[in-house]
Amino acid sequence: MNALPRELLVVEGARQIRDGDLVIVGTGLPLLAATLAQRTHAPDAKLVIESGVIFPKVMPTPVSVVDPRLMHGASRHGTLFEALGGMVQRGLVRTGFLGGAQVDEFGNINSTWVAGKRLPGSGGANDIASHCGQVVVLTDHERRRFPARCDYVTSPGFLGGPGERAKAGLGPLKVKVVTTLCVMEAEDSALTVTALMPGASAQDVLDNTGFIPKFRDSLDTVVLPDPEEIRLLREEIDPACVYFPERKTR
Amino acid sequence: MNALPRELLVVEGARQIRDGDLVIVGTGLPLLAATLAQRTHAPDAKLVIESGVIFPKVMPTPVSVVDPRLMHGASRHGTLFEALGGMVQRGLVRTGFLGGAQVDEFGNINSTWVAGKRLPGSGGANDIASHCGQVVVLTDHERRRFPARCDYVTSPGFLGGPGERAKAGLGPLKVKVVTTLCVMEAEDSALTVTALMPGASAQDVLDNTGFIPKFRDSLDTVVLPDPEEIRLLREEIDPACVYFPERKTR
Amino acid sequence: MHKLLTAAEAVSRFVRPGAVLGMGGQNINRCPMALVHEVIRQGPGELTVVGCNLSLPLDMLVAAGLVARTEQGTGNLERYGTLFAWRRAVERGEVSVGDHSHLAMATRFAAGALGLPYLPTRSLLGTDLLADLVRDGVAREGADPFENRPVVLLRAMRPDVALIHANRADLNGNVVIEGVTSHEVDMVRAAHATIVSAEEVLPAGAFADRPEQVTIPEAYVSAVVEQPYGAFPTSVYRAYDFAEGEIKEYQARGREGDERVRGWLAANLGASFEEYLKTRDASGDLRRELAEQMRRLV
Amino acid sequence: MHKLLTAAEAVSRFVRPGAVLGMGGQNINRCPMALVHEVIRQGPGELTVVGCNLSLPLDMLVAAGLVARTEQGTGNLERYGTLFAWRRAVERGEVSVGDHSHLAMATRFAAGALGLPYLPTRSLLGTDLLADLVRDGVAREGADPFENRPVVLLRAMRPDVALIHANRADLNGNVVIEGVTSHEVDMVRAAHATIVSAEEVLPAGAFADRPEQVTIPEAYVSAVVEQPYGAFPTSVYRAYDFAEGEIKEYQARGREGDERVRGWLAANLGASFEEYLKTRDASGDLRRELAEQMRRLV
Repeated sequence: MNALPRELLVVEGARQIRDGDLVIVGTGLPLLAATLAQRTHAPDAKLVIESGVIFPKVMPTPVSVVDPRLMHGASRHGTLFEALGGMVQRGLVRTGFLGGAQVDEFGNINSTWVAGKRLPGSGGANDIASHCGQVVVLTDHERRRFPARCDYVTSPGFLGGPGERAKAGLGPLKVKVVTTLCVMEAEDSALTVTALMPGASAQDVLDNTGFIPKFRDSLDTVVLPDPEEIRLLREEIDPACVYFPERKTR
Repeated sequence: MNALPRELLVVEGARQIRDGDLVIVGTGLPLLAATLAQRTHAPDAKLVIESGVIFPKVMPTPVSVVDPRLMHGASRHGTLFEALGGMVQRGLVRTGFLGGAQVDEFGNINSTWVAGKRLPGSGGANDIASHCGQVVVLTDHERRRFPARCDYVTSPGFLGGPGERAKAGLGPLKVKVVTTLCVMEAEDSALTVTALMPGASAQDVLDNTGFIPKFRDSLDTVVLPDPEEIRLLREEIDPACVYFPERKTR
Repeated sequence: MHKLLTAAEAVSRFVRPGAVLGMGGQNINRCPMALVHEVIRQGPGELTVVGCNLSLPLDMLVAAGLVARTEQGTGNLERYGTLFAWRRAVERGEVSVGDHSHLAMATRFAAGALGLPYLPTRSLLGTDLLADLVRDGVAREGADPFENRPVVLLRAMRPDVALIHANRADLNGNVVIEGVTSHEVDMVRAAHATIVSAEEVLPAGAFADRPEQVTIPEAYVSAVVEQPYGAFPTSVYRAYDFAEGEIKEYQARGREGDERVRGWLAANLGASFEEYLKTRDASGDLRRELAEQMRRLV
Repeated sequence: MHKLLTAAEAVSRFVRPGAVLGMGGQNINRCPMALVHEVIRQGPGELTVVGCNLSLPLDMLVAAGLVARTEQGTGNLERYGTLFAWRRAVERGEVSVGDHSHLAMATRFAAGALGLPYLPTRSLLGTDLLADLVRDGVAREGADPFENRPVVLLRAMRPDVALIHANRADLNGNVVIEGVTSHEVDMVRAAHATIVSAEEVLPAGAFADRPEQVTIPEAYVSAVVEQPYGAFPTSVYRAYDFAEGEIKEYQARGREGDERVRGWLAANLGASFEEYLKTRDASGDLRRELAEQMRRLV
């Protein structure tokens, strides 16, 4: 049972969650990752959803942060101010998953404007990047997604470089970007490639990145999913292939 | 059916409420006044209670702002922050009733310290005096209650004199003090006697006041309650004489 | 005081040209579609639309040519794509945009709800979002006076009129919402006026035996409109799921261009929301199916 | 994660000498008496007790010699008089006091609940309350940066541990409170730890079919203690009325002096709250009567 590239993203995303963590996710692959973590190594990880859903028991497969499938069996249905103010800004949520059209060398994220093209905007992303201890990005690895500097900084990574985040008044952060080619990490620094996806090379990464990333001396290879992870993902977490249209057509 | 002096206080207090007003009250005579107003000329007046009770249908006879008799039939049971922040500071509540150990010449109120003696403290009083358009005080008329200046200003009237309230950043206010001897009013000014209680003289007021109040040129006499007001008060609003022990022993 | 009006009466009384319109709902949930349709029918222009996640209602209002500015956290339909009419109008410079984080918008509504001129947040620091909001006069950089750490001060947001859709309301305007309430409670408390449409309007005092469960008390509500399925094609928790096919169809028109959206509005809105529902779902089968779907989810 | 502990376990784990103790309840309603009795039994001293209206719990803790400071809106029992032990200790200078308005205290808790270093208010302006809070380093005078009008900036209050009593909790710590909640929700959200005692503890997930009705989600709760009549002699809305005779008797001891209060505590507290309830109401008739009285009021 071979994992699809994007399935591997989800599984590697799930591995960023520790048991007992509070995690804020939207929908899409991050939600699949968080749900997978809960069903495997992190049964006590809890989800917070920006719309005000605290600790839901997710039913397959939500397409929105207000999808009834994401409100099911929650600890509380509250408000956005409670979730993003009372939990995220309050410092209770360790890990946040973010998307974005661009992620730059210093882990800043753009979801507002790219080259005069209007994007949806921040939503809770800026809040998550401002207050969580760890931000995880799951993304296809395409050159246009990894410019040296974002056209517009919606969500703060390390801004202009080391020290700038603290200077702006923001707390410490770890950034982990999991792509279809590699894993990149940063902590008050530029993104550094720390692992490659199975079958991907450092040259693949260089060819598809808009800046020249550092590579850690000893590169790991991302561990392939075990069959149970794939089964959970395909049969229980996204059985209708809502986020895996490529699975449908195989 | 002669009204007791303190019954007259309640009836005159009720007259300060216009139909449709939002009114914030605690317990005691002000609550009786507000309930009486609702049962007579102001059926659409609504009560807000600082503990978080919005628009209750009061049952006889609450002794506390969290008494179940004061939570009955409400529009909402919420929080103190909602009542004092979301309604009073928000500017939705026109009239507030306050008590206090001292009321001074400029309508400031002390409920914190008198001559080294510790009192209960502000509670919502400072908030009410800061944000309502009208403050009504119902009180026995005793010299010690009316000093020239409060020992401690808990709740702002006009502070040191005309203009000081606006200078401090507070909005305009009308103060009306209804006592067992008279009615005193102020609006960015010192308290001025505008009416006398039936049977009371200007000299009575002067003898029992710690400052020399101005008197309006044409003094009114407070109108006696009609029998229905007294009946409502005695039979329906405080039938057990909770706030009128003097009625029990007559 | 009974506050029951028709949507036409309520919108005509409270939504003026040039108004700041606080938009309830989020994404595919509980958008006040019946009220928004009525705004489009009556056509007050030059609106500023504010909310957290703005979705279908904003896109329709933009396509109808009624919007001058938006202040929001996001404009999109997540899985179902961006708001195409809004995006085009913004890219052409016809609609100006004030971009916030969701917490920043919620903070601005909370300031308005509490009668405060501003509230601080620790979001936005260091970003282009902050620079733009400072330029717009909506944000200031400041420092916590106790520890001297940077904070952002956000100006209160007080909509002229807020539109929301709820599960239930009583005639006095007490409102019960099920599921999450996003930014709506503080937005309503901050607004100068609020119109609530509800699946069901009950007698005055219907919730007085459980006042804790009242989401928004009558003190903040100006008008109540009864409209079953009033959020269709978006969902109402415990009442009905969202109608994916309807949303996809609207988005298909959105992709094709503003003219196609306007054509869709002209062909579907009709004279009332009931007429619209009949146009889209003559038999009522779709609505019954959405209600059934929701029952399986709660 | 199940959080059920005995009161003795919970207090010993979370209430340390010198702690800032956030006190739930208000006046004659829902005071966490069982938990406060346990604090008195274990005796961690030099406490700072904070809340809005502090009543019986504070007075007992002061009489027991455990309190160094209070920060509050009021200390009294309204109709039943002031807090006599507290008043005497304050007048003797043994307990220091930070006086706030109720909105000011609620604002400080809200700042803590939102992870903010401070929040503004427009209360307190011009008064001696403000002067004293500025002197204590808790308040600063400032100006709204947009309109340059005066505001007061209040430092966040984050109790080390909050104590509240609730109608119901589940084993995970989800809490349902009926009636008003005063300052309690934000106080709990601001606190580093919270102990909840409840009339009834239900299986984990007991409220998961109605998450809107959960007053405080488990994320903020450290320990759950089951204690029927755990607020006695204060009331719990829809469960039982307050016991006027008990409150009057305590206040009579209070008037007589600290020694008399300590005598009352020694004679009544016993080894557990159950023992106390048996001492005060051996037959259970009083409790049944209070429950019956409440049924007539709701």
